[in-house]
Amino acid sequence: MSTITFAQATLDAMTEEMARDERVFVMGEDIARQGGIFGQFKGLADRFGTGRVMDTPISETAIVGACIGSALAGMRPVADMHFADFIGVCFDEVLNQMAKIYYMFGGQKSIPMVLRAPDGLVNQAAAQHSQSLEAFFLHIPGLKVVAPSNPADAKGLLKSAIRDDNPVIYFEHKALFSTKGEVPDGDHLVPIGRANVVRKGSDVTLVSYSMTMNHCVKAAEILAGEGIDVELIDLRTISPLDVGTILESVARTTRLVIAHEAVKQGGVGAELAAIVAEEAIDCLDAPIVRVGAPFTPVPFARPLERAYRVTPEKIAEAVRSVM
Amino acid sequence: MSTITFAQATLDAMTEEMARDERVFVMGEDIARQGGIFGQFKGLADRFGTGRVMDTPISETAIVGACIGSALAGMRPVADMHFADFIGVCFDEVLNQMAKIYYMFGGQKSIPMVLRAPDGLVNQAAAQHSQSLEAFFLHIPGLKVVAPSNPADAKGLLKSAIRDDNPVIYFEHKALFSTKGEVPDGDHLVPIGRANVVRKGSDVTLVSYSMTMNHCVKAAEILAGEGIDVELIDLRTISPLDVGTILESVARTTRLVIAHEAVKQGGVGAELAAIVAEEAIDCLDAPIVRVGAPFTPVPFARPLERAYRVTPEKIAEAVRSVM
Amino acid sequence: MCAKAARGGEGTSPSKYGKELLAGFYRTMTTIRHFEQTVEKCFLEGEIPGFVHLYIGEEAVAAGVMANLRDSDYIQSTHRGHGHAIAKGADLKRMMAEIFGKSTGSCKGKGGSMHIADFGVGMLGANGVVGGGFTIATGAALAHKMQGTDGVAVAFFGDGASNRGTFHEAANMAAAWGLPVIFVCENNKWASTTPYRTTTSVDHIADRAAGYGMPGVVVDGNDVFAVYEGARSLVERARRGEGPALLECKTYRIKGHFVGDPEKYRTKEEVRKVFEETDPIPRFESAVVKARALTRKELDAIDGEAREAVRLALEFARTSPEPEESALFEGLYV
Amino acid sequence: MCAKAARGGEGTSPSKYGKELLAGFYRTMTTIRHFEQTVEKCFLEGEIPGFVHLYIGEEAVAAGVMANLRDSDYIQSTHRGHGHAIAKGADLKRMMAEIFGKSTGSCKGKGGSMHIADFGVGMLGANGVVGGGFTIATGAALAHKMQGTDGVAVAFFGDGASNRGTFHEAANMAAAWGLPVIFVCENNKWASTTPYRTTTSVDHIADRAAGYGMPGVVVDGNDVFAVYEGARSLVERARRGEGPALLECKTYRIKGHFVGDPEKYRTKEEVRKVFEETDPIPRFESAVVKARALTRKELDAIDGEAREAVRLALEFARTSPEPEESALFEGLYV
Ligand SMILES: Cc1ncc(C[n+]2csc(CCOP(=O)(O)OP(=O)(O)O)c2C)c(N)n1
Ligand SMILES: Cc1ncc(C[n+]2csc(CCOP(=O)(O)OP(=O)(O)O)c2C)c(N)n1
Ligand SMILES: [Mg+2]
Ligand SMILES: [Mg+2]
Repeated sequence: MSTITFAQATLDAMTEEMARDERVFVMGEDIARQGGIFGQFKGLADRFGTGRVMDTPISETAIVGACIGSALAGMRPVADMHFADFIGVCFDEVLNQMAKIYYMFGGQKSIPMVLRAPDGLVNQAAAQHSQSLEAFFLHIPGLKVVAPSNPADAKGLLKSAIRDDNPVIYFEHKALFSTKGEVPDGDHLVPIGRANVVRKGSDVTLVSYSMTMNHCVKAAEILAGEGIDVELIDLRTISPLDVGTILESVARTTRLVIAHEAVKQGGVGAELAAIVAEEAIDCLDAPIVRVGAPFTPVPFARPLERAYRVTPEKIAEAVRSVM
Repeated sequence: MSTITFAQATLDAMTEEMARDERVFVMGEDIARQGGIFGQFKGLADRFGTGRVMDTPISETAIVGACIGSALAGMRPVADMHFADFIGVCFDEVLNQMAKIYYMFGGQKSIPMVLRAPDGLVNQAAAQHSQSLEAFFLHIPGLKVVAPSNPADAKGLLKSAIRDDNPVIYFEHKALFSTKGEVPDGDHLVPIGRANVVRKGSDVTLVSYSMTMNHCVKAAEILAGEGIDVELIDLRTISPLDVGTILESVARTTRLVIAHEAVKQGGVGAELAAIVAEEAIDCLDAPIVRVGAPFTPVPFARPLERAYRVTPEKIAEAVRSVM
Repeated sequence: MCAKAARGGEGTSPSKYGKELLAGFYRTMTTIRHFEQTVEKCFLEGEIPGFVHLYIGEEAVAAGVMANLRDSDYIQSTHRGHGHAIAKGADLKRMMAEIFGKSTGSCKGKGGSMHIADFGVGMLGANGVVGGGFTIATGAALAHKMQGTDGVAVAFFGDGASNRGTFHEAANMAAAWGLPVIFVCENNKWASTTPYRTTTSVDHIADRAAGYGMPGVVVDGNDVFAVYEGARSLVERARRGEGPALLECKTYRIKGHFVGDPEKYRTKEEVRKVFEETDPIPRFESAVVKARALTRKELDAIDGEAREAVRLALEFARTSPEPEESALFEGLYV
Repeated sequence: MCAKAARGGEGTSPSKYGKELLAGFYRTMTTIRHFEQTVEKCFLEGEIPGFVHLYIGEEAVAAGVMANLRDSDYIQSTHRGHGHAIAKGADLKRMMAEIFGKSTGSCKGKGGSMHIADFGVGMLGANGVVGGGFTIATGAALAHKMQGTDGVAVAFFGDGASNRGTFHEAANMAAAWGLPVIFVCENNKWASTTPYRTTTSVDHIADRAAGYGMPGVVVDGNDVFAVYEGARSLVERARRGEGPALLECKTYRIKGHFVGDPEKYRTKEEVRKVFEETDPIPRFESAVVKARALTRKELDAIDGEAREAVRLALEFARTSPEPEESALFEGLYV
């Protein structure tokens, strides 16, 4: 075990996987010379050279398309999106090429590719630099989608994503990069598709992922003080969903709250709520409550962004509402 | 009243609105010379000239971007996406510009623009020409999203969309274009944001929209023969959702089934189910069941596409499962 | 490099080529022609579903370009992909079966005409998204470079596709990084119902190459020799590590945009005239016969074989089973 | 049109211009400089949140281009938008308040620096998406054409943005349709941490204009006269209905990419040297003084006014209230 930052954990994952498999490489804007906007690629080019750590033009369609093409030709590319907000620029490449090639061409070749997408609120970055867009990709067959909440999962999921033969979108919350945590030494892998019960509890199931997990941990502490025993599940993988773990928990707690930073309407919480309402409604003793961002773009000004945020208090309040 | 095709209904809407307001114009691929792939623009260029009905380059980002720019400069553009599948090409323009400009710039100018997107399964067109992608846009604040199921609504919603000062995405199912129905004469408007109770019923609420409504009507007939009295709601607008109409219905029927052609996971049905599980779970006497496409790209071969489809039988079966 | 697009390969005499190459040109072109005529017929008779775009009249482009490529080179095709696949050596039977939606198809019936592909011979797929292939081919070229081979990749694209932003991003990236990719434009004068020049701001798409610092060459796309020579120098250049290039092949879309297109935007007369004057197959035939490079008899033999191969492919497709419904759920993830 | 990018406007003497124009150049440049220095200071002291990109050292571009525009002309800006907004006549107070996130800001505090905008004077917004503005400006130009005015639109963009596909789609559409839009490239040698030439395949972005059949002109972007003259001919041309053009202004990004950038990718020395040699403001000052077109005193008076205007803007911003939380839910739909 060592205590490192989330950024360092992803860097260790990259370093280990690039050392292990020379087909692995990475491209993106400002990752070689600068080492990534959040330091998440620091020193990687020094170690592996700019032939495997490439600064690209500002050409997101070419970045994703070229990664796809290189994968078809035997490579295992990692692409950095700079900010997840720009994934719309190459959305066709993700939706119609990356996600579909394996199935549509009858399994001739899969796309072992990772798209890293730093997302979420940080620093009052406003409408075009603060979004959490993972829900789109839950709706696209052929993709896997992960969103770690801590350094250990960051490393383990990134390594698993790089080794996965399918395309994986790896959402990494910008506010997490500088957070620290214990990470197992050595070849630490976290399986894609497996949620993590972070806190056992008997009164209510609280499901979240990414940065919002930290708010949920705080909410659970607040609630524990009020005598509410929260079972807290870190989804970790958004697609495919670990339905089993959630249903098992809800069956015991009979209550479900889901929290995420993304806009509530049409978010990942909708799918989770719908699954439970379809598969386990008889277990439920309360409405399924979702906590998510309001239905507006992310505003800039301090009080507006504050009001926009999903906080431990809002989550705790939602949990209280179902007790 | 006159009986016309869905394509003709949209054409009438365009013609009336372009005659009424000279700021309205339309651009897209193959709409002037050809009149649209589905005949939905037939003769429009003859009537209004190629200055207002423009054949564009194959440049979806320029189409949407130029419409946005013209809207900022006082026009009321309509853009044709050719196939909804290509909306990924200009996804950034939709997500980060069209949807956000009004809010992000503090209300200085809204974008009165309509993006027409022919979607859905027709003709074994396979993975990149058959998709129903409306769920993405439910998750984007600032957009309105409509999806008519019949010629009357097609006309009324398109006219309302053109007159709306906000950006509207207008999904029109490719298989609907040739279908016929009665359309009120004159200035027929259908309000955006209002669902339509197509069939009153007492046993179960069945919600759908677009082409799948037709399958639901058939399913309701089959079920009526079995003594199951379906209340059938045509959503018509996907964002903002008409939550009131659905909750009111579910409160009476105590059962909810949702059907759409799009992939089930992360589809519009998820949001509807989640809303009801949050707001009206106490009313429910059964699980909320969703019928949607399986989690795969759309396959080409006949038996595969057939198996992929949401059919009246599958819908009826889902309804039976909650009785 | 910044000068106007060069013109290449015109007026080459067939006699300078070996028989094998010439026979190859002819076999490719005539196979494509028979294949496409068969597909058209079967589509019109209702045997083939979906959208089908024919390559008839443009055979010289695929034949001329692909004669420069190896199995280990990659191509990215378009929605009009049958000709590219055949020229790259894809299996005819599995192609036809795919177009028929049969389980024996190269994509197991999941793709159809618009997604015809045969990765085994480096044919990385037709693409239903116009302009979807530029960046993918660029990535395949990048892989060649990273792997230290002298392989190349070719991105085929239409005049209409030239206006997609992906062209620009791929061209710049390829040029900035010196990648071995050739962008081959099939300027067939039409993008669906829209005449080339009404939506494209320049006469020659090859004129855009200079803006990336890469060579841009225009050839007569209905002259297989011109295409071959034009592609040859650019492919060799790319193999030597000298970077990407653009080859514009001037041709004409003889058939409707897709099978079933009512074609109201042009006259039958216009099309008939162009076809009579420029059909690449009789042009090739008379050139080689005149130069005594191949005899009529030799040509007929090749044509007969091509016809027979297509017949067998059709039989294979017709007699192959459709996929089981359960296949719908197979092959989404590895 | 297909020749190499032309060079324009060099070596113009200040004395040929009227005092008003010269004073205008100076006022714009010095206002931008004071504004940006104030923003930098306030950001570093923690008064301004978010991402802020400064225009320092590039003032001559905005001043030179905008001197050719009317209120009814449109501009689309970039993430580095303060200078464009000021030059287009945006209200300084409401700008500064916006950057501070105050309710009195031009976007009511919802946008911030990266979304600075003042539609009332035709400034259609900074854009957090690099390359997001090309097509929007093209659309504004289309509107001018449809409305029968002789108005124009200008799309500002960086060297890095030149590689976005949106550039290509907008340039082709504008050229094919003959739209009155000028694409103004601010080639400041850096895209964030990446030097221009490592990711862009040509020396001059203006060389790409020929590929669209539009003029491409390169000027010294730190010489306001050169920019003014270069823009003038292209704007006039566009007003006459002769279509789009590309103007490349060679300049240099003096400050870090954003305020707070550690700038590890270049030396302070390099930057200092360029700034000393090319700073557009002293260059302008000595040129006009030498030509006796404006006196030191006149310049100082203008500079003093600019400084005062910025001071008032700062005071306005500081004393303005933050928005109420309830404003979060206002203004999503009309
Ligand atoms: C991104 C995208 N936009 C539009 C279409 C619809 N479409 C299919 S083929 C075509 C015309 C293509 O013209 P061109 O590139 O010249 O190729 P050609 O058909 O002439 O071979 C269009 C508009 C598409 N498939 N993809
Ligand atoms: C589509 C997109 N990709 C990446 C970014 C991140 N980004 C912001 S500014 C910038 C560099 C822009 O360089 P340039 O266009 O030369 O403008 P400059 O900053 O030099 O004025 C980058 C990469 C972005 N905002 N949008
Ligand atoms: Mg064409
Ligand atoms: Mg720059």
